[in-house]
Amino acid sequence: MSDALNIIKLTNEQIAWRAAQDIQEGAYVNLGIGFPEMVARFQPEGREAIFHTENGVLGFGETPPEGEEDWDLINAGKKAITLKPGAAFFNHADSFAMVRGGHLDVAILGAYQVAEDGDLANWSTGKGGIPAVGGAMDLVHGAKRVAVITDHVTKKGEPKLLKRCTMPLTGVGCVTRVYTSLAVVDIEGGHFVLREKLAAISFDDLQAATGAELHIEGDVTDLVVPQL
Amino acid sequence: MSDALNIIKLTNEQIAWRAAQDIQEGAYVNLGIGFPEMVARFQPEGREAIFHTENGVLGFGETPPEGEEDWDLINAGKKAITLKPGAAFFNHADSFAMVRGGHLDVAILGAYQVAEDGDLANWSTGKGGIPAVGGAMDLVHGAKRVAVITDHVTKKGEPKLLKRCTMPLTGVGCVTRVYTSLAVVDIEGGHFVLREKLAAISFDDLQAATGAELHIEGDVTDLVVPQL
Amino acid sequence: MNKTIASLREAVAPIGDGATVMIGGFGGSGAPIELIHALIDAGPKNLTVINNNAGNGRVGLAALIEQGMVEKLICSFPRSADPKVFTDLYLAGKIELEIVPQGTLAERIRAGGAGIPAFYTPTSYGTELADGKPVAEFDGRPYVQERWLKADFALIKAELGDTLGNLTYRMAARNFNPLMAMAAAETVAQVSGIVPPGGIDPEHVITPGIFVNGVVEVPDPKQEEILNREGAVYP
Amino acid sequence: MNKTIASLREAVAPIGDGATVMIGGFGGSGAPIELIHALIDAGPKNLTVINNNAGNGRVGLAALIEQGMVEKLICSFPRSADPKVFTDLYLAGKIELEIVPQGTLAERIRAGGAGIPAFYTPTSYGTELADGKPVAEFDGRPYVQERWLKADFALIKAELGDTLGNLTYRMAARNFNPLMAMAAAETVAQVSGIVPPGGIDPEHVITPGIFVNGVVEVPDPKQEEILNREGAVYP
Repeated sequence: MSDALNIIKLTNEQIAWRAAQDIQEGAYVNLGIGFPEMVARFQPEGREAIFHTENGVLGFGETPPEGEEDWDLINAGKKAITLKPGAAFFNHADSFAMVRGGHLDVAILGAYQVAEDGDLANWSTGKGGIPAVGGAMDLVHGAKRVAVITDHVTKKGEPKLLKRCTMPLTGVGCVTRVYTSLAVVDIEGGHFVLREKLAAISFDDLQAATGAELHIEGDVTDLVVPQL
Repeated sequence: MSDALNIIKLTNEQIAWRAAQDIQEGAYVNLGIGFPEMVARFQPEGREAIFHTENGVLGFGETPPEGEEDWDLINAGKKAITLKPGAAFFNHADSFAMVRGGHLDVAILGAYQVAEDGDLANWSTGKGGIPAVGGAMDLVHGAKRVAVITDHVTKKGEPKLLKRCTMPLTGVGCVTRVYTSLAVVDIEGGHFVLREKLAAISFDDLQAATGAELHIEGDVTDLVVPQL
Repeated sequence: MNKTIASLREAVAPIGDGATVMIGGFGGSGAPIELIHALIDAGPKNLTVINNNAGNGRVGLAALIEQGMVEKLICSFPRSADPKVFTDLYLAGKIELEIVPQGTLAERIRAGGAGIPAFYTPTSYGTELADGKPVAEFDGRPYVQERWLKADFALIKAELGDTLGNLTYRMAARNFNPLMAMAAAETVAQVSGIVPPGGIDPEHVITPGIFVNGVVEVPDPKQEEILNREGAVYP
Repeated sequence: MNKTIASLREAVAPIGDGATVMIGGFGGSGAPIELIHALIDAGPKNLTVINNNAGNGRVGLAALIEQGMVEKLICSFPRSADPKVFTDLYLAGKIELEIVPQGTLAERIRAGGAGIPAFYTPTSYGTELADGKPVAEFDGRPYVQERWLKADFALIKAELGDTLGNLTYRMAARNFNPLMAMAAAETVAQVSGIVPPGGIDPEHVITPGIFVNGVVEVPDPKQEEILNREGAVYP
């Protein structure tokens, strides 16, 4: 099953592309460090979004060419960034006032696990090692819409969409949409509601790769993404 | 008694002068609106103090000449001010962070009543009319040292230094020194401690004009101020 | 993305009866007189207004109050050189008043903008303004619990704005304006000039555009203090 | 009044054993590398350090930790490209760690500077980081109570400073620095240049001098990121 999935699954770029399509004109967006940062690359032409980074920049742009980095101008992942016209700098308290105060339209985060009640686990596997939370716990309770991008299953093929998270929680009841390598799933009323799935996978196979019941309300459309 | 006091009492200018002598080099100072604003005029030569006003200015200077006011540059009493080199503007939350966070060295306020336990009443006579508190309640719990300047008695000759305030409180146990028209009185351990008095008034007469016991600890020196 | 609003009339049009409106300024400095006058022209009723003061003379906030449009005022200091409009209505029992210490008012507004539903402050402890509020002790000292303040709308005055809503202010006219911008569902700023993105140095932005929904240009704004010295009355 | 401190050595001299020290910066941006290295030279022990991270490589905060001077670290994210120094000590049980969500860390520091002993935040509700903390409901939603953070000293990095302690910052190097300046009993800023009063436009001051006790000039400060790429080790 896992091998079969690996053939049809979307790449991370394709998952990021799909998530980017839902970002509205004029939206203020925070992208979690790592994989979610990729979403910015797929912002649709002609739709302007303004990107926020926790460490005090609004309106940043692309990665600078190597050798042209200014290490006072970085994002939350500590990667060098550039500014777009109309950017602003501010301190960390003001930055999280934006987050916690509900001023961001969307936060897109990675996940270890997402539960059908909207709980998210993405900061600690709970297995020892060094705990490190960063801004994730603030983001999940701040943005107007919290979405997750993730492979649908773990590297071992186990479901990441579950009835309940087993790893330490990042936030309770906070996620409303999950973009996976196989599907787009909303969380509504304590349930996973399937919105889009790859044409190449049957509902039953998708359900088998999911740790909680997938509800259907209205149409399920094909999840279609370009080659990237 | 009241008439006799009126002959010897310090003027408001002289009370303000005396209070100004205790402001240390480099002190950050907030002066309450009205009478306390006068203290700034008597800052000793060569001793630099930096004045804070609640509405978001640090480092302001004298009143501008009439006709040269800029009404975007005012103090908490809504009077026009000027800037000294090294001034800064900030918003109201940052301004009261300075106040509440204990960053001011001294706040000098007016008073209706001061009690021997350090309670202050200076915002409402409690007799109806329009209540208006402004920043007084913040200042009394913020500055490292809260001093009061006041006539020693009311216009009717009644004591303003009392065992307990009878008017609505501004703050509890907050005042540590009172500069009056007759004396300088510290508040320590729930008592008024007399530090300085006019030579022209006897201890007994001063006590009679005071609504709570005046303690003596160590020397009582003459309260000497220049003609102003 | 362009947050420019073409007219003052359009800027205040969404404000309906019963709305809670934060109005920037400390006395006349930073008071968005032109937006307030446009609001008077629009005429919504039963407003709750949050401002540090209660107006002065017969323009701006005082005029808004005089028109009977304000049901409740939340402020720290409803006295001024000429507070007659407010005073008369208040003494006649025709306007509700909530007095908040100035620093607590500022912090409650910031808390509203920052997603902090409640906080503790030493301010007002032991006074009648703390009546009915929870008290707690931290490190042996008593503190009063205060709640956030939010609003449906904020009308503020800034100096420069860009089309993305980034703002600067002019001297002490900054005061409550940046805080109110954060705490309202919809914030409109009147600015002396609108510049394109990049027209304000990112280091000098005081209110980042994320807090601002619209900017309307008022190239030569009136100062309440000067209007009152001229004896102006609005409308 | 002149807050200039002549040398880095003098700037850190008051920091004794057991002190709580806030150190500005987010990763390498805004990290006061030269002040940290001066602190290493001074050598106080059993420090509690508050920073967003846990250092990177073998310079700056990582070097301070490597010298065994840090007993406890309060931070949000002790991972980095090369967190080996911290990781080894932590796994050996030789350094205490308090993990605080980043926004809560920033707000706790601001609260310390603003005289707010406690506040409520939605952040961490229902997670293990809220264990043992009071929870309260406001408007039907649960929040966690968090306490202020203060320090004996703050070591921060700014761009320009005047002799009264007014500061500006450079781009995203601002981050925690202005907050820490507020929350420490004694704040020292290393600045790229010291100017006389009036050398910074009052509109552009980010940290007003009231929050700053001393400024020390480091004309060409090192960047942690660049030092690490060069494989630098301190001392």
